[in-house]
Amino acid sequence: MNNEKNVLDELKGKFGEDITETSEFAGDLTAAVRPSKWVEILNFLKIESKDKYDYMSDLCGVDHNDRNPRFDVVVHLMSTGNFKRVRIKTQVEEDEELDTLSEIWKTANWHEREAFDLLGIRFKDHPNLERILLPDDFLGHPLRKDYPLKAEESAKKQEELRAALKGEKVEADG
Amino acid sequence: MGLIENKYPDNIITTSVDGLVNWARKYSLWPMTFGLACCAIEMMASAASRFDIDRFGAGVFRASPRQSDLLIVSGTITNKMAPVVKRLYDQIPEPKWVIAMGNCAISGGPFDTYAVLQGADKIIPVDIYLPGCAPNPEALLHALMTLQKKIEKDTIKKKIG
Amino acid sequence: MYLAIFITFVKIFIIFSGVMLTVAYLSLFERKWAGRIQVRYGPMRCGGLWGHGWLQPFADGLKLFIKEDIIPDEADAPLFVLSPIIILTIAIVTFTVVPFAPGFIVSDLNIGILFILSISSLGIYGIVMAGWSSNNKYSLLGGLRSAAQMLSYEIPLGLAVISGLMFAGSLSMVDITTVQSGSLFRIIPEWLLPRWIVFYQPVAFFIFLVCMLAETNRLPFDLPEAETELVAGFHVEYSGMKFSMFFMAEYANMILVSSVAVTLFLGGWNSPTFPLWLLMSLPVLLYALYKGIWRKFFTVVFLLGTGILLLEIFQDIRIPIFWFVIKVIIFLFWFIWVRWTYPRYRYDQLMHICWYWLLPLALINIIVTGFIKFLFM
Amino acid sequence: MVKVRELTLNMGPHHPATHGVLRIILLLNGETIEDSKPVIGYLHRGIEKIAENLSYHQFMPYTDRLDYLAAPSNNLGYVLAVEKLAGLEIPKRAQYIRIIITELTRIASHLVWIGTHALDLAAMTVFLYCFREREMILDLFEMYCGARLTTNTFRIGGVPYDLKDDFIKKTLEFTDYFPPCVDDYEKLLTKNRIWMKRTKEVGFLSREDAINYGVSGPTARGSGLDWDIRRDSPYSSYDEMKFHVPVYPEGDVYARYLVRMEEMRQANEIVKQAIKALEGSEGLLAENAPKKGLKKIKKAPEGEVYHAIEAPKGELGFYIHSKGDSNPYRLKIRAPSFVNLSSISTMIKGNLIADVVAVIGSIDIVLGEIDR
Repeated sequence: MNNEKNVLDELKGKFGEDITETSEFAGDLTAAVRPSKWVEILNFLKIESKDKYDYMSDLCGVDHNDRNPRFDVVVHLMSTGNFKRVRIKTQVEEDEELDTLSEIWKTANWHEREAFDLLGIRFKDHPNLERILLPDDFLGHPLRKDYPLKAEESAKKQEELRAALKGEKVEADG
Repeated sequence: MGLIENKYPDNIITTSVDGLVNWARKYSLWPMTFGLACCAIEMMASAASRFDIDRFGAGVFRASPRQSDLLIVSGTITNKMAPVVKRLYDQIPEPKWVIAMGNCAISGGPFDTYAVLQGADKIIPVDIYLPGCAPNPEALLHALMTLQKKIEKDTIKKKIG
Repeated sequence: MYLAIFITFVKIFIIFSGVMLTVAYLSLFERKWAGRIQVRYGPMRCGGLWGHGWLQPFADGLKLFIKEDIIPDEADAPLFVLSPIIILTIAIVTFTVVPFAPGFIVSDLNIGILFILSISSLGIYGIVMAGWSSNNKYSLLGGLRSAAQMLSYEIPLGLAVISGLMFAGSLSMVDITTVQSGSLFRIIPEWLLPRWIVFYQPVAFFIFLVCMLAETNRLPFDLPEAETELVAGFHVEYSGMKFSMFFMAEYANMILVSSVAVTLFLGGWNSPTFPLWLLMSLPVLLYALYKGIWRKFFTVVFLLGTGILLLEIFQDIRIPIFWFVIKVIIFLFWFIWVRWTYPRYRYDQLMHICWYWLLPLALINIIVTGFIKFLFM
Repeated sequence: MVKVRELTLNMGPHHPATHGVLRIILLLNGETIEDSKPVIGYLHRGIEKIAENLSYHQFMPYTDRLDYLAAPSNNLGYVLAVEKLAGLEIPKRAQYIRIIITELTRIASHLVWIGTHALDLAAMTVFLYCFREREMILDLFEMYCGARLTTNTFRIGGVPYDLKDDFIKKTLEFTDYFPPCVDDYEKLLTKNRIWMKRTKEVGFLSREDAINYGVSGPTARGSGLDWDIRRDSPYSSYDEMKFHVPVYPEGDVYARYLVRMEEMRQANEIVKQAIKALEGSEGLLAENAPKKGLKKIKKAPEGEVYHAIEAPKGELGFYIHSKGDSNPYRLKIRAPSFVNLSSISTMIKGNLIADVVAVIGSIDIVLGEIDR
């Protein structure tokens, strides 16, 4: 276990203040980082860190609608050398953009598109940030906590959103 | 409509032709190679050796909708997929039949969510509803036989109105 | 004069209905045999509970006949309608010069084989027209593929035919058959091998077999249709009757090329004049050796015994049409067997086989044949 | 003047070779692929949103419908993640039962894969042979839990039923019967010249690209990435099993084919070992679970876990963010097919249309888990 702690310690030693929180739960290591250092820290983990976390398992967003900043972006990394895993997360505000990871890992491309599609988290300099799972004419982001689950309610919500969008357009034209 | 439907009045010839026409249609239901979700696997299994849907003359899976008679809606139709299913149905030449296979195709099944169409009958007419999640191949064969019975009652005579 | 015309009409009628019936039952046979290969039954219910689906082709045919006939809005309607007609007509017209039995041929043209080659190559127009006029990208790709494929494979096919003809010495289909009844070759005694061209031209026969598959668009060369790539290829937009015409043309073509192969290489209507059982029992023996004699001993004895018995009986049958049909059926069976066994070639590989292997092989074969003929005959 | 322009070809969502409702837009030059763009989401059913609204136990059946070819594997991935969150120790016997069922699933899933892959390359008969053997495995599942396809096999904290003697007997029969069947498929395909021509040096993916794209499972092992979660970070007593992880460095369709063929054999061996280990082991449910029925997790502890297993398609991970309620606050499914599919544009670039179907077949996608 001591040995495994090294990643978090390594990060703390290297980035200090930018690592806002580290924790260990059920064997999973987690480090929360500042969004401004997002790409830099992950790049460090991939190339320079001792374990070389070169495999990105997963990226996803979590919506905390009662909190500001609203979103968590969570990345799971693995090392193909010794198969250790680490979780890095950061917080993004609703109208804020997070730097894209698709330059570092090509797999991040689709994961980020999914996070954008379902949660509305936007990524800066993403090559192709458009809806991936839902139809293009879908409005809103269904995985947000304020979006309803059921089909009927969702249809109503869609109509509301469409009306709102139309209203905005009319206003803009007028 | 097919080539000969709705053209002739009700008389002794149409009634006897009915029998022949329905017999041909009943034994030559060519399904479309169209898998949507989980049920598609059971559809494939029903074409395989243990169940062998070909015994009932329905084993010629055609990839092109133009050459098929039977649309087996095998799985969840999402809102994104719905226009495609509708279009495929429209492309099948008359007469055509639809089996809604599985709960998802009947009513959305367990997926009452923002992305799922609540039943195939919202967009296309359905002849046979086959419940199950996923229905066994035996159930699909039963649905096919039920459809064959339904076809037996069809007629080509001119419909009133 | 009138009698001759009448007889010709009767012949045409018999051959036409015979071919059509064979086409219908070939489709059923294909489904049943595919089922056999795939450990299932195939059609069982159509035509009574114990009928093994014997009415299936008629149900399919009638259904397709009365199905709605769609001409897509975007399609080029005249060409769209014309192309299935062309393909089916060509497939059937070519049977004019096929000699089923002595005297049983619609017209014994003195350029019979040339007639077949030239008419059947018109079929490409039908497929290309179908692909183009459908106004669908998949059918266009299918049409382009078939144009390239069939044109390319016609060359080795033609060369293989030529090397066969070098032995036959005539272009007439009837002459080719009669030559093989033993008037020409005197190299190998008749009791050892029948004087069929296949034994003198095995390479040409092999090339012909491969080209047969390619010309009829059957697996492993079914690229113009390629169900899993191009959905249904050139006939993707065709429905109802027009589709059934493509379907029938495919099977009619299979019968045609089989007939040509039989006439050209396997002695046509001639019955085998040698102890055929010797040849036939060879594969059985090899099978026994391969599997271990003792395990399969009784099966082998049984197979061998039945084979010898049947062939001894059949060898005395001197009815030409019988032998012709038997040989054609063997070919058709082979067609189906190959189809349900092999994967499909890729387009560039298909071309590669044709231009890099078959064509040089066919050319070399012609040269060698020429030398042999010059030296020994 | 002749104008040359590329042809845009739309493959899917209805296409016989896209294994469901995948759509790929191809930019063609002749038949060569210049560029491609996969479009997914035609089966997006909102499973992750459903999970947020259901309790941990209620969500179990939905995991069946992710990768519907290997439902027990999804069950296992999910229960392991929840157990990790709740801190449950699973009894040995339950762990062995889980291994038996999931390894049988791996065989069943690979059988469907080889069948449809061969079908895409028009070798139809292999498909029917594979389904014949698959039916035997489905019979075993039916014997165990009553369902063929959507099995809902495991429970949080253990397994619901013990294995009957009949089941063990039938399974042992199957493990003896199966290896010759694999030899049969290999006889039809492995040395078949057409098969080799169609699959060798097609759909190349280098080891670097495989890591960069996050490719996992047999697809990654076909690119020379020597990584199997069962061996490298074992779960559910896999560390007691002895098996060989096949790795081929070629990175083409043929290599992936060989990997999966060998994996079927190895899975068969694991089933045998697990049945042997089953003797004398005890316990079906976790100790703190009541005897009748399973312990309801009224409240899971607060925290977040990620647990990955080696599903037949690759790394199947469940990320659960819990706020201490009876249902997960956020559940993210890391679907192997989703990630593997994202590498397809690289694999098919410069190849022909016919290769697209070979490549799609070789990465073994299931749209249910791609779109979730």
